[in-house]
Amino acid sequence: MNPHLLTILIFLPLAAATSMLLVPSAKKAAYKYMALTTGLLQLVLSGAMYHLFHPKGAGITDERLYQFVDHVPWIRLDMGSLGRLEIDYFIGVDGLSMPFLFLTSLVMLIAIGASWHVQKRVKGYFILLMVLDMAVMGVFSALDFFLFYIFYELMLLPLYFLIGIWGGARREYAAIKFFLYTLFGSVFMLLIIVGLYFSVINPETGAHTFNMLHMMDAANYVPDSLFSAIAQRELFGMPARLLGFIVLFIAFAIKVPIVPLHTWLPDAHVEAPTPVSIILAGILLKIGGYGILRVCLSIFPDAALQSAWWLGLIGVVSITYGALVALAQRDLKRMIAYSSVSHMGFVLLGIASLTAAGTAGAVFQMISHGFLSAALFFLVGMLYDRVHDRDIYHFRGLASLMPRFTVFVAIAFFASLGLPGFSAFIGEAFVIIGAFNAESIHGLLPRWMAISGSVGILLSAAYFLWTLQRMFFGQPRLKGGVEWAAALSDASPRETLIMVPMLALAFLLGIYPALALDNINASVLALVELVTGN
Amino acid sequence: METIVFYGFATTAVGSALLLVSMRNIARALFLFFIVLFSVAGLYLFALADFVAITQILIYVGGVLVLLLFAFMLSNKELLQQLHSGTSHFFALPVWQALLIAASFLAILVYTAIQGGTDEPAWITASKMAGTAIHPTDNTVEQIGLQIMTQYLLPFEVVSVLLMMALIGAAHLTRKEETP
Amino acid sequence: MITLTHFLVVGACLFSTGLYAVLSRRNALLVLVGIELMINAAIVNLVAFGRYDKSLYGGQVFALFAIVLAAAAVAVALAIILNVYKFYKSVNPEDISNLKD
Amino acid sequence: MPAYTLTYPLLAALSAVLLPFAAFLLTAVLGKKAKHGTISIVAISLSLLAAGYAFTQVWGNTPIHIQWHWFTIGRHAFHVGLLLDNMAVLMLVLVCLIALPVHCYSIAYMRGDPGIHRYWAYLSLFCFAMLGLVVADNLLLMYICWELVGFASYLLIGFWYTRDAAVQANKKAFIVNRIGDIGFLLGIAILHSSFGTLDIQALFGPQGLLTAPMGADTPAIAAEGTITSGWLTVAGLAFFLGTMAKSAQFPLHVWLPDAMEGPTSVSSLIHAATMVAAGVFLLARVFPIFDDTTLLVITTTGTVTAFAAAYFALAQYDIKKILAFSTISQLGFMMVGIGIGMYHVALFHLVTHAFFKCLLFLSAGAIIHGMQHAKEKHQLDIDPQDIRHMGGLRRHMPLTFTTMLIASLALAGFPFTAGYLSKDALLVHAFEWAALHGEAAIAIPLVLVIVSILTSFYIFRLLAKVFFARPSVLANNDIHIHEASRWMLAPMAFLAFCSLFPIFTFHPLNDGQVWLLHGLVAEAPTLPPLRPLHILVPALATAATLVMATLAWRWYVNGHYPIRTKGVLYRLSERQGYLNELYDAIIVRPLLKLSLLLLWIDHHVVDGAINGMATAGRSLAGIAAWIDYHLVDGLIRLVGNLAWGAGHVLRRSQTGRVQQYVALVFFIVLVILLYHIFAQA
Repeated sequence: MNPHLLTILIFLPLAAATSMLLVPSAKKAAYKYMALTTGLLQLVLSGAMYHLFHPKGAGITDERLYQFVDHVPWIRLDMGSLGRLEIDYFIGVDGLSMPFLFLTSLVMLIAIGASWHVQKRVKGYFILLMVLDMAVMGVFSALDFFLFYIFYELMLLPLYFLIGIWGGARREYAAIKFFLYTLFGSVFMLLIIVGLYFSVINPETGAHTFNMLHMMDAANYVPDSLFSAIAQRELFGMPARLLGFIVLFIAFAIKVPIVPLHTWLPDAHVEAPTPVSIILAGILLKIGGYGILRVCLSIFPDAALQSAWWLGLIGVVSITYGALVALAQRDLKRMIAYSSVSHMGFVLLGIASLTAAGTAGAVFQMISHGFLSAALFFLVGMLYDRVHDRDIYHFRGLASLMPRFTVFVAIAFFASLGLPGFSAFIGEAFVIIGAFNAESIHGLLPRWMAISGSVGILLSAAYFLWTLQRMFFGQPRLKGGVEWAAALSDASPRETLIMVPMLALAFLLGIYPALALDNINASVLALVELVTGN
Repeated sequence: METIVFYGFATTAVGSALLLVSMRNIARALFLFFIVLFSVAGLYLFALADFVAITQILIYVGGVLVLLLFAFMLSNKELLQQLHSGTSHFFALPVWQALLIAASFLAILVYTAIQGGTDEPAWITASKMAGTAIHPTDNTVEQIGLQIMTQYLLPFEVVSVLLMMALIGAAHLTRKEETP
Repeated sequence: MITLTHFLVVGACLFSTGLYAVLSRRNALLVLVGIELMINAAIVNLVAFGRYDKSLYGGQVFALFAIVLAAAAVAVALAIILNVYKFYKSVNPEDISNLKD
Repeated sequence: MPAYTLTYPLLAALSAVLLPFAAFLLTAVLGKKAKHGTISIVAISLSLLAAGYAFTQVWGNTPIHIQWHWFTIGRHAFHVGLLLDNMAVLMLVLVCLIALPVHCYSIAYMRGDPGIHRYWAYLSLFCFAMLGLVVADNLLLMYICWELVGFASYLLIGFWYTRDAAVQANKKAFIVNRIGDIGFLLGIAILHSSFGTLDIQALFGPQGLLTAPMGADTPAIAAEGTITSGWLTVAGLAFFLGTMAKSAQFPLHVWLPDAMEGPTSVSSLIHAATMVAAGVFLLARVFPIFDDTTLLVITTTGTVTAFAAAYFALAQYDIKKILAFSTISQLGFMMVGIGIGMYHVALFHLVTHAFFKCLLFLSAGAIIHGMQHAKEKHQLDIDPQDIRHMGGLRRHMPLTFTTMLIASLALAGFPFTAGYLSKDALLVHAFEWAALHGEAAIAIPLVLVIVSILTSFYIFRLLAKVFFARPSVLANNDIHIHEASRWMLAPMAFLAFCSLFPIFTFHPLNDGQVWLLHGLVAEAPTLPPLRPLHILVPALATAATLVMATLAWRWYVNGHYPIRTKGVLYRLSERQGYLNELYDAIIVRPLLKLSLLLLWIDHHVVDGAINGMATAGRSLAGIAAWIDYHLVDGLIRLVGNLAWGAGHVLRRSQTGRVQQYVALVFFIVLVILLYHIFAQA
């Protein structure tokens, strides 16, 4: 087994992007095929890694329990009285990140497939896509906080341009909104990172370190430092560790997104081109959830325990609020965007439950939502490509015109609303079961939260079915009349080729969740143990 | 007696000069100038500079003034018209400014003159003490002739060349252009 | 005995009068006359001071030079005035403002 | 401990479940090539054979249980498995036994429909889900199948998706069922958090966690593996909520009448015989969980449902709606059976009801089919399902009439029919139960008696109007309604046979000898019998049925109709208690309003705040820019401007006038002199 497999996986897209730079701009087709090749290679690579991954050995705080680890000193700088700067190129995979790596490579491939007909500045587009790919992979595998932050910020840049250049009518507004929102979170994150850096010492070298795994161990904190659990320092009148947790949580929660901070999402999703919407919904939102698990919970377990109730509340509010707003939407893409808010609320609820079932359910829900939201946005994109309209009331009876498309939509809708047999069901059901168990296990979440969360399942059925009824059933009646009817051809072979694997995967995970859960489980158990102590 | 005559000359000179500058008619102004020059020549006598006074009358009255009159009269008719009516804005813009500046100068000069009267420059006092001042009985013409031929020979020659240049220049300037 | 101060005051008066003429009169000839007045004032001073210089007679000699040069200057000036008149059809210095910015 | 070896009965049951699924996949893949439906029919036939084999092996023997590891979440392993006990195999056979005739019937009934390949696929999917539901060995698996039957039902109700009513109805059905699903899910969550397992046998089996100590006696603070009595009640109610939606109990029954928009064959299978009965099956499965409170709730709800639905059925004109309300009413009966603890009787009623209600629907389908053909042939402007347009059909469709009569008698609980056995048994047990539960409890059996009288009335009203009354639209002798085809009649005949007593007992008047009850009774509690009632109640019920039949004849056939159609009670019945309007007003519209409000808030308040912050930031930047431009840069430009201005002013001095220059020169000399003078002074 090549020890640098993970590095290859991360930087493969960068290599592709570099070679794309060398290809003259006139050869538009070359870029697509290069990107496709990269995507396929990545998929194969991450698939192989997924296969090689050993589920039992995964843990959270111990480097030995990570797999595919690449740990090289990167920046060593003597800073005089401030000690030595120790930044490592430190990447590795555990049960939390492995599924996301696979998800990323798959969704990226889908996105590349969805970009097949991009006409505008093809070269720049695919290069940005590749850079984004690299950054996302890096975020999911970085174990050095500094490295993590670099990848995290690097991710923003291509997205900003992808939305801002290739987006819809209000693309600039959306791009800037998205950028500022995320930057708002990450800037404060940087402060906490620096604070952590000065609080934590590498037990082997005695230098301050950015190593996340060291940050997770309370013994590595300088006794009187800002974030030391023993020192109980206060900052702005609140415990410093709690503050650190909250700031990091907000940074990631913006990505998730949680309800008061969600308004970038509908705009960004609606204005972004279809492939970027797919990436946004399929991967980007997951970075928020992953960050909360990997960073907030692991580094500040005590603060996480204190705030679990609030996290759960935010989750519940997101679930119901997102679902209700989705119910009122006229724009199909916007409706799906709000449904993402609702579905990601389940993730938060599951994380807040701090039970193995709830947290594993949350991770599973993220993966499932990755496939399904990608599929949903792709489907909306198909419709939009044909008639450049997305208003729900402008369509009626599409089932008669586009039967295969309708089948896809119906499957995706039902899978999203939690029909058993599809992955979302397992995720949502176990989030609710976990949230329910929380009271009897450690009493962090009251049971009414689980019950309110389940109302979200009901509402999601309401808006999805209502949309299905309004747009797809009934006698065909289109705003654009005959012209539209002619334009609305059924799903093409390319589109079918993209849709089928995604829906098949959602189905496969739904009937055999062990495929993902086996890998997730050990890490989730370790995480829950780290936080709750049992 | 001597003082009264001096004051008479002085008053004549200054009064004519004031009249001159306020005169509309140029011809009359020129004649007033004539009077001024004579009076000033008279003043020179009181300063024991008889040769200078003679020269003043000879050159100024005989040369300059005649030149002015000739120039005035030789100018063509329009110029005369112009000269007569050239006083149309006599009290135009800068009169009060000119008056102000002139008066200021007068005040300063008089002030310094009086100041100089009270505490004289050292060399004058020294000259008075040594008795080297010119006496009314001295033959100034002879002395001047000697001085010019000895001490001031170079300036004398330079002045003569300068005069010649001035004359040639004046002649060149006033000659008629053959082709306009 | 006429004191030096008397001469100086008379010179000052003449100078001021000439200065006024130079500054205010609108006729080039009279301006020229004003200049002459100022020169005369200067000569008065030269002569008055020259009384105390018996050895060199500097005051009187230079008074003579000044008189001569003034005459030459008048000649040249008149020539210039005539030419200026030919050119501008005016002897009013107000009208001759080619130096204006 | 569950077995891990696949024995033949298990294999049979497994194949019975999976065959329809295979048929579904095959049909879905083949698409339009699978119009004939052979695949589905073959699959269900084989399922029936397999189920029959399993039944013979398991019935009366010890339950067989097999499970395979499915996945692990946290420390809890979840399994997928089969549990074959008496209840399961009975339902297995029943579902197959009902499904097969319906499949056959569908061949004729759905002939010529352009989307028939979808129909077969959906039907097979439904059979798979339903069969999976009955053999599932744990609650999670059961829940999955539970939702899948709901999904299949959604698809089938909306089968004619271009009809607005159909798609409204299927949406409504799914959403209302979702309410129940949430209850089910919460029940699962409660049990899982208390016991850490969802295995049915481990929880509810003879030595199950819940069977031995009843909830009321457990200590207040629950340890692992036990449950507080409060949560036990909640769990019971949660499961019952699931049942209420699926089995259309008041007030969640509203979806079922609307679900009649689906093809009639579907209504007969799903919305009459099997799926709606799944709720009863679930309650029977989790029976040990119910404490007295929950049972009382179940009983009361069942009674109310039975009465309300019977009442609503009285004034309906749509033939299928009458039958739908009849179904709801009968499901109420079954609920009462569960509620009084006699779940084996409830299951028995479920079985008999499945046969005769399915038959009723199939017969109605035959009538509708005939009417539809007549309508198309003669260009009539009628609703083929409206009984006011029918009448005198006895002569046109004698065989259909016969089968329908048998089914109606069974519904009314007439002797010699299966309905008599089960329904009167339920009534008798209700009285026995009431005797144990104080004076007020007697209201329940009394209401049930009234309901059964009403039932007799509405079903005879239906018969009278459809088959005997003077033809209204069909008065024209040219119009001929054809008898149903052979493919339709054969299943109907089969079901008619099943609606009679012989297959249940050889003693047509005594329910005590029904073999089916004997098979189930071992696991069920019993009530102290009140012997006289076993004679009295059936006799009275039969008498009432006869009276009602006469009454209906007099009113509808002879035309002595005494009731004003404008009366409040009548309209209340016709409009189904205005429940739909009520829900629309108090739930649906406020919810939509709320969502619009939230959208407004989202757009104007939440996003508005963000945009406001952006605007504030931009204004701040604007102010800074203004300051920068006007003050900071202004200072610089002021210097420049000053220089320029000074130059501009000084430029004025360049008049070109020599005299002014001279004046200036002298002025400056003057100043210098003054300076000197003052400096000296």
